[in-house]
Amino acid sequence: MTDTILSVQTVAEASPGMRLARRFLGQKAFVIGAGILAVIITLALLAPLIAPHDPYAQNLALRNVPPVWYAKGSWLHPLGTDQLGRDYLSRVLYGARISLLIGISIVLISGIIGTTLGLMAGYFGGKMDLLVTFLVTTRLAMPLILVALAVVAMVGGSLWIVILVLGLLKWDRFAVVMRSATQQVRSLDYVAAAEAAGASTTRIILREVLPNIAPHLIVVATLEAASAILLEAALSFLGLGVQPPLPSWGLMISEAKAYMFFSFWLIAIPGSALALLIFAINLAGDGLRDVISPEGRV
Amino acid sequence: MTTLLEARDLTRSFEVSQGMFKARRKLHAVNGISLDIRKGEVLGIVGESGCGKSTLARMLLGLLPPTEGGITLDGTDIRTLGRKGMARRVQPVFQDPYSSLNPRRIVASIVALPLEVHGIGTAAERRKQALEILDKVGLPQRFADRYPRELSGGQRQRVAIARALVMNPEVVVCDEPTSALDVSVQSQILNLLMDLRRELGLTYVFISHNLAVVEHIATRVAVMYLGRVVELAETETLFRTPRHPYTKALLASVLTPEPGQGIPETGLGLAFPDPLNPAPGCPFHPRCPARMPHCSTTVPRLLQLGRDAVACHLHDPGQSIPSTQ
Amino acid sequence: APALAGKADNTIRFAYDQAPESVDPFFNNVRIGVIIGQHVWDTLVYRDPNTNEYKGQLATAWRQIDDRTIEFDLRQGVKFHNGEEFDADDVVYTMNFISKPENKVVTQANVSWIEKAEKVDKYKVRISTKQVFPAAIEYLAGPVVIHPNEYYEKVGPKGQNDKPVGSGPYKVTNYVPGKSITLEKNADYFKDSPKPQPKIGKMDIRFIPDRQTQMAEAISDGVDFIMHVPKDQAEQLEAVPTLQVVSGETMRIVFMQMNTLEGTPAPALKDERVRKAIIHAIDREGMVKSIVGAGSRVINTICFPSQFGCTDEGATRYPYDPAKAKQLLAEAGYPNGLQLDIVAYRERNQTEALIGHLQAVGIKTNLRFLQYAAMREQVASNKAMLTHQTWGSFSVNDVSAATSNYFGFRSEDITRDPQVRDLLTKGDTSVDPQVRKASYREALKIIADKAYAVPLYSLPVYYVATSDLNFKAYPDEMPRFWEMTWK
Amino acid sequence: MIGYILKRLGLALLVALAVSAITFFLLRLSGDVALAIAGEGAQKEDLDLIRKTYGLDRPLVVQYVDWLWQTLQGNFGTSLYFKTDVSRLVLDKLPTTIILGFTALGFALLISIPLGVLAAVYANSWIDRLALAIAVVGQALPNFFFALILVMVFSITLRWLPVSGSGTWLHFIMPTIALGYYVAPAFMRLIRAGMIEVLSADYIRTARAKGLPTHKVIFKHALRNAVVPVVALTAVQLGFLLGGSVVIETIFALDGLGYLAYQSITYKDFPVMQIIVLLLSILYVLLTLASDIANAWLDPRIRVA
Amino acid sequence: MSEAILEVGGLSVDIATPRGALHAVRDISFSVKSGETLCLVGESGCGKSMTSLAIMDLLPKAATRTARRLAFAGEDLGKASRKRVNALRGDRMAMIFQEPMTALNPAYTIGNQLVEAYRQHCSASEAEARERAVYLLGKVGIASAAQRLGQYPHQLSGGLRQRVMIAMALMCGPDLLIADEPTTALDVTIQAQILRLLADLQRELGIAMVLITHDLGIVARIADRVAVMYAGQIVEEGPTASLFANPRHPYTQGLIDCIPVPGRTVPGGKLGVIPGVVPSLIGEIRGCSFRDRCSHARDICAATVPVKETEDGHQWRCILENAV
Ligand SMILES: Nc1ncnc2c1ncn2[C@@H]1O[C@H](COP(=O)(O)OP(=O)(O)OP(=O)(O)O)[C@@H](O)[C@H]1O
Ligand SMILES: Nc1ncnc2c1ncn2[C@@H]1O[C@H](COP(=O)(O)OP(=O)(O)OP(=O)(O)O)[C@@H](O)[C@H]1O
Ligand SMILES: [Mg+2]
Ligand SMILES: [Mg+2]
Repeated sequence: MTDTILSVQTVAEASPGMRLARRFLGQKAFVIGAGILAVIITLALLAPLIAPHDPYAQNLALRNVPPVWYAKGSWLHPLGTDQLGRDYLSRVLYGARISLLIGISIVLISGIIGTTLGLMAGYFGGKMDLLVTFLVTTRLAMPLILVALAVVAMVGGSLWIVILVLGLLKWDRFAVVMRSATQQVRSLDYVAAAEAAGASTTRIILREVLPNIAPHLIVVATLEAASAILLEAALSFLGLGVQPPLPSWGLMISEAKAYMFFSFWLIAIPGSALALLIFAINLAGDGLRDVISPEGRV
Repeated sequence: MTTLLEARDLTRSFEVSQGMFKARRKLHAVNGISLDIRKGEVLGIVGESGCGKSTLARMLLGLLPPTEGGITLDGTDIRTLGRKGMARRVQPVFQDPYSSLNPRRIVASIVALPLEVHGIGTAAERRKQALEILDKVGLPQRFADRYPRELSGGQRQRVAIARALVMNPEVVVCDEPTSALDVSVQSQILNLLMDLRRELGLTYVFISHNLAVVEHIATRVAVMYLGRVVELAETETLFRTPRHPYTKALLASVLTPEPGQGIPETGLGLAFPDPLNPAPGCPFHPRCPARMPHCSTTVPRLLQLGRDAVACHLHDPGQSIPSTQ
Repeated sequence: APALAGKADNTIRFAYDQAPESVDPFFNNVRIGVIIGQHVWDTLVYRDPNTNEYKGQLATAWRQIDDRTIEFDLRQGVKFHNGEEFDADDVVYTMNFISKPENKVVTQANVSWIEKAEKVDKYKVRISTKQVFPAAIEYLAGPVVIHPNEYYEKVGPKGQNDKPVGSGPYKVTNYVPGKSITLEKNADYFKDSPKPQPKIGKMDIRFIPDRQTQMAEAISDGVDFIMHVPKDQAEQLEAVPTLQVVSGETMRIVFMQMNTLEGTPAPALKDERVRKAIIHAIDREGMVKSIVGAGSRVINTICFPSQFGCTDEGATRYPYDPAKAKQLLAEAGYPNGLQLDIVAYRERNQTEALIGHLQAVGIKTNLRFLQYAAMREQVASNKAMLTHQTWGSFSVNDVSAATSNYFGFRSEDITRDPQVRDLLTKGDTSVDPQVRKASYREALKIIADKAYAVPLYSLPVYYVATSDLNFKAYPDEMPRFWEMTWK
Repeated sequence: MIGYILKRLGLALLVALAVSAITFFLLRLSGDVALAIAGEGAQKEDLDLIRKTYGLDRPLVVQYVDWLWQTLQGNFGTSLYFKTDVSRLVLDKLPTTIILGFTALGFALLISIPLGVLAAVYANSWIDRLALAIAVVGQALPNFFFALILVMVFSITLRWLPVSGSGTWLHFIMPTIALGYYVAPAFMRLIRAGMIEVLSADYIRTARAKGLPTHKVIFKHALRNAVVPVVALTAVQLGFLLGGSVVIETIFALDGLGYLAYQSITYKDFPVMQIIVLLLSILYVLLTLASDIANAWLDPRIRVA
Repeated sequence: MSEAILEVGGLSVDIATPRGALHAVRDISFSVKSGETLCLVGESGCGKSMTSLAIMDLLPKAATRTARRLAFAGEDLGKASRKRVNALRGDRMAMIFQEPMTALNPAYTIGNQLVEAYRQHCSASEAEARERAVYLLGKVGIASAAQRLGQYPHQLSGGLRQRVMIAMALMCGPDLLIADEPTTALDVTIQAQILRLLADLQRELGIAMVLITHDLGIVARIADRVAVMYAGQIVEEGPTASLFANPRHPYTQGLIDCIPVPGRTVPGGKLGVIPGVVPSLIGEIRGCSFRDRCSHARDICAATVPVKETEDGHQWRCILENAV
């Protein structure tokens, strides 16, 4: 608290937004992570413009062409072609869209479920808290991969099924974090002050509590997006995720693993792309967390 | 003076768990308190940490439902007033100026919140009103668009006071409004509170553990110990002729900046008040230098002595016969 | 550790990607089950894989008594692995056991034709069929193995699975469900069996689900024998000096179904032009050449050419012709193409290639890759549009085991042409080979002319083995370890 | 204490019940068991027969109650696919998975505790950055991809380790690494964060003010307190490892529960799936109970004399 | 009077922050003799704790200490090795912290924590150490001390914990005791008890004590000498009686004025105030740091302000000769 009093004059120089920006930019990890992420997102958005070929167009005469840096490679297919003669670069570019779509959609679904549950539990406490805690325990007790695999195996894999199943299963972290964050905020006096000002419960939750736990929400969302993308890749790897010919990176790894002993680049390219994406998201998420709560790099 | 806010047999208990392996226990944070707060007065409430001051304050504000007993405002049960009804007449100022302001709102929006909730005026009007009240509490216009983290503790507390006053309430419940502040800032806030009271005819409930401050600001003082009021008196009377041994000990413990007086001996034992395991009989008896045998068996009642009241066997001859059990 | 095994201690280590649900051949329907079954058990009749000629195995001779009854003379002096002697009781017990539906034999299609068996004397039995069933000998030479009656009666199918006992060239010495099974040479294997006396002492069969793990094991000399290696990988493994790659055609055919039933989710498929467009769109030769691989051939009718009754004589052929396909689609009212679902369950890379070809003529497909059962459910409940199917006929060398399954109004049939059904039924239940052939030919021709399905190609199988091994591939996907030797 | 444990066991039971019900209905609603049992080429009559013999023609709730009743009696049913007792099948595979789970956990702790402590003690130094880099990279590599690379390097190229199987301890090395490295970063971060927090605690200053040598301050006063949340995480992560071994066991054909789970999923072997999920959920709840008790043992504030 | 046990000359503490160096303590000097109690008083954030931590060499990593002289019993702490400092800490110089709730390690019994330092410094056996712990617990007024040794901190009340902290500080018989706001977290009645105990022990054992507080009431009652800190500097220092009777610095005067004192201030009346807020300590600070809150400020206050002194050792840093 001493800090705050003393900083009065110094802070007056910069606007809050500026200072926040400065704090973010001071975070090397965040800058790197967000930078890579921005590049990947741009490439994904621009895929239709920059992809040299139709990612679905196959050419059985030009199968498994190695990337350009191999002796047999050519600039026609800078990253080579896959087992059906499809341009690998184009597929990787389009794959970014799918991975991002998966990450974002799953986080949206699970985030809405988890945040709602967490807010209710944290704000109302008592029986509601018991109920939500029980739900979370139950959810945590269910082996996620197993249940996801089983359901996808039964219903049949497809992009939206995978998103739906994982979205409905992955809300636990949101609920847990939002619950404790809400509990914390709930006990603060400004909530009591809003109550004393006559504000309704809904209003307090939406206007006083939610904005203050939003930073945690964003951090969880980034990290969960990374884990969702990985999870989808694992499902696809086991053949129970997204279906061909969609160029999901997990699926590409799964298809390429057949060639890994002799055409390593086929698995290395989507594998590194995936690792890079996860790396960037985690780095950005970490940085975000450091900016928000510099002490706890959990 | 007319009674504005009245508490009858107010009790509040909490279920608390003490570690995983122990059963949850009942903690009586406030235990059968009856108080009347009269229009225009400043009722000081003092007591040690954990004696239930804040719990009482929250109940008076209608933020916490009592487990037993009730509160009336001008004769109507506050439960029938509803949250909004209460908000127009009773407002809080909390202890910690750091957690009592929403860090994501600018000052003007914090102060205008009650207006917004009650749908008073347009956004522009509300802002204007907020600026006026900010001016009144001594915060210039330029602070209106700042975030709380850009303010000092004293400035924040001014914002909190402005928020409490924007609806023109009758009663302001101040829960240790200065204990988080440095003395130099404390005096600013105390002066401000006194000025506002004079100007607006406010009634204060002023909670503090600092007796010097209470003596300075209050017209009447209630001394609390472990959830009960042990003494209630006009300020002057209380400080001149304290009746309860605990009040005496409290007064003795006040260290005024007078060199050479040394540290007083309070006469209190080493026992410490534990709200979870209150002593049987008079809750203060384990520490009381004047305890008598029946103090450990019989709970003293709050004895009315003229306009004052005290809960101590020393002053209650009618109860001097111990109820043996 | 990988080092100690293989030729040195006369053990062949064989990895397969799927564990059989049960070792008892009647209680599994997977290839590895058939392979284990043929090594641990014997059948009454043996079909020589080289000449396709039937030879006596547990039977020495047989004769048709009437349309529905065959009499077998049984071999004397054969012993099961537990010492139990083989005689007519074993045959009668086995036949009667498997033919009763309440015994829940998994491979119903293989046994449902059996009515009963009767003992004539100790070494003579009669087996009767429910209907006239010309393919009976073929089945008796394949999936219908003979169990030891005393042991089986005692332990039941569960015990037979836990500790399997047969009369075949190998006996089971260790079985961990889902993990591995070890077979050892049966030193007392009867000399006159058409299966030669085994040379390889031990077979260590491990179930490794991941094909890359299998390949890694093969490369690092962790296993000696793997099969069903995809073409591309097999070709790559050829470069490894310690390995040999052998490919062979199998009886498994690959085709696509098109749902033309009432209430089909894809009404467009009811238009013959659309169906023909689909066939024209697919470059079957190209796929065979670059994806499917050596040992595969393009088929024009929905059956495997070596099967009795299978022919493409007179059936319409649809060459690869995307332009024609587009034109047919336009004629049918789909100048801008159309969108269809396709369900599939194996050979995913081939499905992808099919999808690519269809996309090229404007047919967008949405793949639903399912487990076999789920796919069947889609088909049976009239929810499928296109299917990418394969069918191995249980290695039964007769059209009744193939075409009839998909066009005989069974639940797999999503075209349901009564004319075709009647012709197939006639073929299935007639005794005269000429009558049978004629009816099948007629049925196959209608299927082709009306483009009810897309015949694609036969599926080859690639075996990768240590180069020390002498072995030969047969079209029935049956590696015969009893005849293999070390180099 | 006893009361608390009983209460927790009751909760465990409730959770197990909920998990079993959810998975039961989820799985039954998303596919047809009879078809799964029947396999390739089965006809309508076969399906009807199967439905009848397996009782699949009854309402789902009845099937669930029946299943639950049987399970409670210790009758876990027969594997649809392997035709053997589910209990035997699961018991056979359980040790492998438990061993793998613990070795992976041990591996994770072995690398994360020293790294976490170092990173905290030398916070914001290059050691910290390195540890963080290891953590972030570790979490970014999909474990199946990492497992395949391990195979490439150690089995194909170097030929040091067997690719698959569970015969000797050598078989466990790669699966242990592949599985363990993925959870190590979580531990490392937690230990780091815990240590940083604890190192700035007042009682650490007290210890230093007493003139204690640094190693005593770090290992006696700090680590002991920082390790408390790690215990809680251990339970969760062990549960995660057990569940997550599906992928790894499948790749390494390690004959454990995860592989069995994968098989049962591909074969739609409901009885086995149900029991594995149930078992893992019970294990999870018991693990959290155990970790709470361990926590209490470590943290006298909870233990209470 | 005996030798100065602690000499501080020109001590500064700078803390690296993202916004630049924060000058938490700026060139302060004082000394404490055996048996003497010096109180450092000042408002929150003025650098009191940093001063005490700098003496004990317990500063946070981001902070750096510079001093012309920092000597304990004549020994230069600035040049002492880490080992030597460790040997002095807890043995001859001890410290009590503000928060009795968090200053004890929750994971170990108080017995364990009490004997630790003693065994470290005095190479005593466990039994001897325990005996001494029991003796000292008795001394700080804890009954049935032997049983208490087996208890964990959370089982004690705040007052008891602070007593344990005091006993712990006394284990090795220190020459210097630094107490950083030892009673701020306690209730007033308990505060009085603890302060009394400290004062008694200090007198009895003849220890030099540096007591840090923001409460002028405590200062008045316990200190021999007082140093008033403002924004990292000592603005006024002198014998207690003289300083309270005759505060020379406007800040000291302001502080005294803003406390309500029963009898002296009018109930409900106006209290004295110090307008404005404490300046930022980041960046270079020139001249009197109090000048923008001071009613006596003049232009020359922006230049370096001289220290004035009277004969009885009363010093102040102001252009004014006397309090107004
Ligand atoms: N929500 C709660 N749950 C459980 N116990 C509570 C709760 N709120 C207060 N208490 C307990 O009730 C008692 C009285 O608390 P209260 O906050 O009213 O005391 P206080 O007099 O305001 O103390 P302080 O001076 O420390 O603010 C304390 O023992 C406290 O621990
Ligand atoms: N770790 C730190 N990092 C940055 N600044 C710090 C740190 N610790 C203290 N400070 C700053 O150093 C200055 C002096 O702090 P110090 O703790 O000595 O004040 P204090 O007088 O003890 O205050 P209090 O009465 O609040 O304990 C303050 O401005 C504070 O904000
Ligand atoms: Mg309070
Ligand atoms: Mg301090």
